[in-house]
Amino acid sequence: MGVSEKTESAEPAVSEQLVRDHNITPEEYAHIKEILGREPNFTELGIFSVMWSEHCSYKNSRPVLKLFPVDGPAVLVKAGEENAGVVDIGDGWAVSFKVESHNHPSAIEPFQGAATGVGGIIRDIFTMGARPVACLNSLRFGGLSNTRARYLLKGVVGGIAHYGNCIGIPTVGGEIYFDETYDGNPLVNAFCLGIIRHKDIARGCAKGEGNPVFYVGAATGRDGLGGASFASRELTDASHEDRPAVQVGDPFMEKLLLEACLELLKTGYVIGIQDMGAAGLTCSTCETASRGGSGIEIELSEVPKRETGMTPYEIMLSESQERMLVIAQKGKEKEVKKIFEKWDLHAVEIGHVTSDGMMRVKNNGKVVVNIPARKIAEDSPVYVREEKKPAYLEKANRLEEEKLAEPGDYNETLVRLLDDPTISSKKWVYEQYDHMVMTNTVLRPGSDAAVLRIKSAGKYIAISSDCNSTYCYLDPYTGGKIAVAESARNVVCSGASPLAVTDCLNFGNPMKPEIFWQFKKCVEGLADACRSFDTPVTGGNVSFYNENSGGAVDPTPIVCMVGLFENEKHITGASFVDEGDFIYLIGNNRSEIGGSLYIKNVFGMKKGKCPVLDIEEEKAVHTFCLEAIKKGLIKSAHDCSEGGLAVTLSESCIMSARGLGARIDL
Amino acid sequence: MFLAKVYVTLKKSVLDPQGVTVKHALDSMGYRLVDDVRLGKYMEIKIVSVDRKEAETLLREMCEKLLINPVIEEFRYDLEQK
Amino acid sequence: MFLAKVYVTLKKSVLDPQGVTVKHALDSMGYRLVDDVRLGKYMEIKIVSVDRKEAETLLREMCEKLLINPVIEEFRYDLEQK
Amino acid sequence: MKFGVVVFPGSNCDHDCHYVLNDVMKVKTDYIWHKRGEIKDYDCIVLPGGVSYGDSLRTGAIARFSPVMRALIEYAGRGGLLMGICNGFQILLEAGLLPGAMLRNTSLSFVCRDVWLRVENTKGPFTSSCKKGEILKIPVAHGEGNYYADEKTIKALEDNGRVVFRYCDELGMPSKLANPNGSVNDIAGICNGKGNVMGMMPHPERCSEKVLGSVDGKKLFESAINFLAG
Repeated sequence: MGVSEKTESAEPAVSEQLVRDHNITPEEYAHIKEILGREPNFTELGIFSVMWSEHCSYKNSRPVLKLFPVDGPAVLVKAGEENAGVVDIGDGWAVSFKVESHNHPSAIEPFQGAATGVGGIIRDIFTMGARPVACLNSLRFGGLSNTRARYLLKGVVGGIAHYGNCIGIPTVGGEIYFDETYDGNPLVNAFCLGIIRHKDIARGCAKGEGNPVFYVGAATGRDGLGGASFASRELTDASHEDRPAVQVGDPFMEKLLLEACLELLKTGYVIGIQDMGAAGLTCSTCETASRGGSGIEIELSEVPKRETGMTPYEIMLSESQERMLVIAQKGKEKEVKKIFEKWDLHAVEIGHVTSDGMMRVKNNGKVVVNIPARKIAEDSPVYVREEKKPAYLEKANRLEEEKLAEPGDYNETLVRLLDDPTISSKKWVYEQYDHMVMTNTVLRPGSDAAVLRIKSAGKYIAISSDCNSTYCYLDPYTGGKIAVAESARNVVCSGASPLAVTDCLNFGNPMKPEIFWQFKKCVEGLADACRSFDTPVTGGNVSFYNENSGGAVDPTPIVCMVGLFENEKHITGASFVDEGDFIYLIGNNRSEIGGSLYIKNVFGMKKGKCPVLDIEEEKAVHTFCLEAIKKGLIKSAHDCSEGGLAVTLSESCIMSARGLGARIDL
Repeated sequence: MFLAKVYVTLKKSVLDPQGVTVKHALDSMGYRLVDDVRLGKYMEIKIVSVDRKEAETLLREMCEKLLINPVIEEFRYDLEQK
Repeated sequence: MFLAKVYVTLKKSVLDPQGVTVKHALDSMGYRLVDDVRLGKYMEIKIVSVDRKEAETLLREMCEKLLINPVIEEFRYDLEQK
Repeated sequence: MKFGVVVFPGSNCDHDCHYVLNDVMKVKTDYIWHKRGEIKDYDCIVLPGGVSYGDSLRTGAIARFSPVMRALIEYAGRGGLLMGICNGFQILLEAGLLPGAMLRNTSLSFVCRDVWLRVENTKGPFTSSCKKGEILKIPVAHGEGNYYADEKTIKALEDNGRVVFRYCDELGMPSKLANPNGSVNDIAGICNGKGNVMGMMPHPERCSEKVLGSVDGKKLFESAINFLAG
């Protein structure tokens, strides 16, 4: 059945220019015509453009992402299968977690950009049927001497606090780095973790012909139109004019949506559920149909709208927040509506599941979109990009250490390092986040890893988030390995054993061979380390085109690791406890200052060889540390990272309740 | 001395979640005749100047530079000589 | 249809921390001629009615019952027929 | 003995309060949905913290028009014990069950950290098991906890011993730094004339178990239980 040529509002004809404006290459356009067997109309072109953007299809990164280890005895839902991965933690309980980026919207409007980033990742978790219990965030900003960076920092922290505090999910940890490389292009990566019983895991699939398809949550408006394809374009000075309607988050609405969806899932009437993230209604309809191996038909006139005169193109691509697609059992429509009415939410039947495998969209009865669901969701083009070792590396790795004068006054140098915003205390930030709601926070922000109890399961977990982008700039492969090793070290220092990982890969423009080389090398490093530590990757996010007028940001693969405690008694803090305790350094302290914050602060250089990482030695350190903790020999443990040994010791002193000191014999 | 009254509202295309919640509240209290509610900011700024033109230029500059977020807000003002 | 514009300000006796902070910020940006800043809420409410008196009574009632907290706030309004 | 925890759209600490009462203090506790019109056979009711109605307009402004509030005002009139925590305190103020109002924190930002409170009055049901002048370490988490009332109201509160908690430093002394929001007279919690209705900004339910680092909050719940047991 073809598509009616005439639609009421005269939609623009699909011209070559229009195809280019939608970032679709001539080859991709030919592939579209082959799939449809005809020319696409304007709305279908918009749908292909957003579904085949890098943000949704990972067309440039998918071949490289295959390097990640994704299997493991504890993995219940693998990376790529659903909205978020799920990992077993024993006794029929599991955790679902993921980290995602919202960099480009935050560069335009920091408060709402960060807030909607938090809202989006929370939806990905409760769409799996899990009760969200913790959020973390990894942030990167330009140098604080630059007023724009200060404005972005204030807005992003404000947005995260607003959303998390209002929805009542504790923000229990994270990290913030400041470096000139991020001027104009901040990184805002939001992590969320939820708790679920194995039997309650929900799937995002549309199955069973005739089953009703419900649209639940906020009404649709012209928010962030084309947000997904927008994220796949660089942020240059021009983009300040190219401001699509900004997405605004409504945490109060999401709290109602969260409670209503979890209540609905308990009834067993739900066949499939998916949140409307980037690409909104488009992505949720074709992905659920594709996963279910079925078709889906929706009627746009039924979709609740906030603005008048919206065209099919706008409705299908709108990125209004706090909306979900729910596929329910036929005959249970009344029960579904009753639950959402209790929470004062829209729950409108907008269509039903079909068996012809098509994603069919009607507007007042007239078919406006007719696309094979599986083909658009899974047959996106895949590219193997050209890679080239960057020229900067050779010069950057050369550092004549002998030419660097020793510090005149070591104390002054240490104070200077402790004053670096990347190292100094982030209390003024996390005290704006409610990090105690849900009364599960055992180790509060500021320690190596956040430690939470899970009342219902009687278990304890640790979560850490790490990445040193300077190491990744100097040596992407080793930098990638170190990101995983450091995240694991933080989990181990808290007394938990590493379980699984999610990552957010923030890089520049993949079309530039040097950037793609950085990306591939980083992923190879991450993958090798994950294999060594037996921590599979359960999902995550790739964010390309993080560039500004100065070029690409340093490679920033954020690694969030989740660990599990055997016993509550193993929980270990990072601050010194009692006078007279002995201090041990576990592992080799090689004299390496390449890429260190020391030479950046004192000599203003981002140079030198990236520190060596011997994986076997690293694993030995972890095993030793965990065993010592389990034997009750360890009172506190803190990992050596930015700033080195001196800073690590200072932090353990500063954080101690009674202002303890330390005496060290080098 | 001039008294500037600045009225800041969200741009039409930007969702106003608080306005929506207040409208629902008024509905549930029985005020059915309310068609729409939009919440914004109101500022009163005293400017020490005798020249209206100077006060106005200053006001516009302060709004564009600090008081307004041009991405999601728009503003209008009254300027009264006191 | 009437458009009500409501201007809500804190009572004089109540310290306005926001206003003080904004004034300092403007000072630090070099706007020395700013003598005082007070921040409040601005609300636009569309009321479906043809009779000004009815619209006005409704507006006053909504303000006194929900929109304003008489302990700390005072308000004035304009009512325009659209 | 039966306790109730009221749930508004946007309440976040309802589960936390229910857990402490039901699972830690082992007292039978129900959730009370905000649309319920009448309240019978409850010995003590808690209005939990959270962000009811997304704090639209003013914190607690809209919640006060929920059907349950009419029943609560009548319940309080009969002398029923009613404790408002954080957003719950703001709702009691908006409903006129307690005098005064909340302004934004003078720092203009949300604050979540431990604070010290001095117990000023131990006659009421919620502090009867505490000692006068005792210092408790309890966390706060709010953006609008800067308590305000006109001089006449403040005088009435102070003269009639209706200030229940005051922010102080570790040693119990008043200090500007220790006051997290700029509240007049460092007021952190007040009660009504009869003492059966109390509102406080800090969260006792967040420090009623050793694993969370402090059990000072438990004393308030113990007081209420001992008071009711008579």
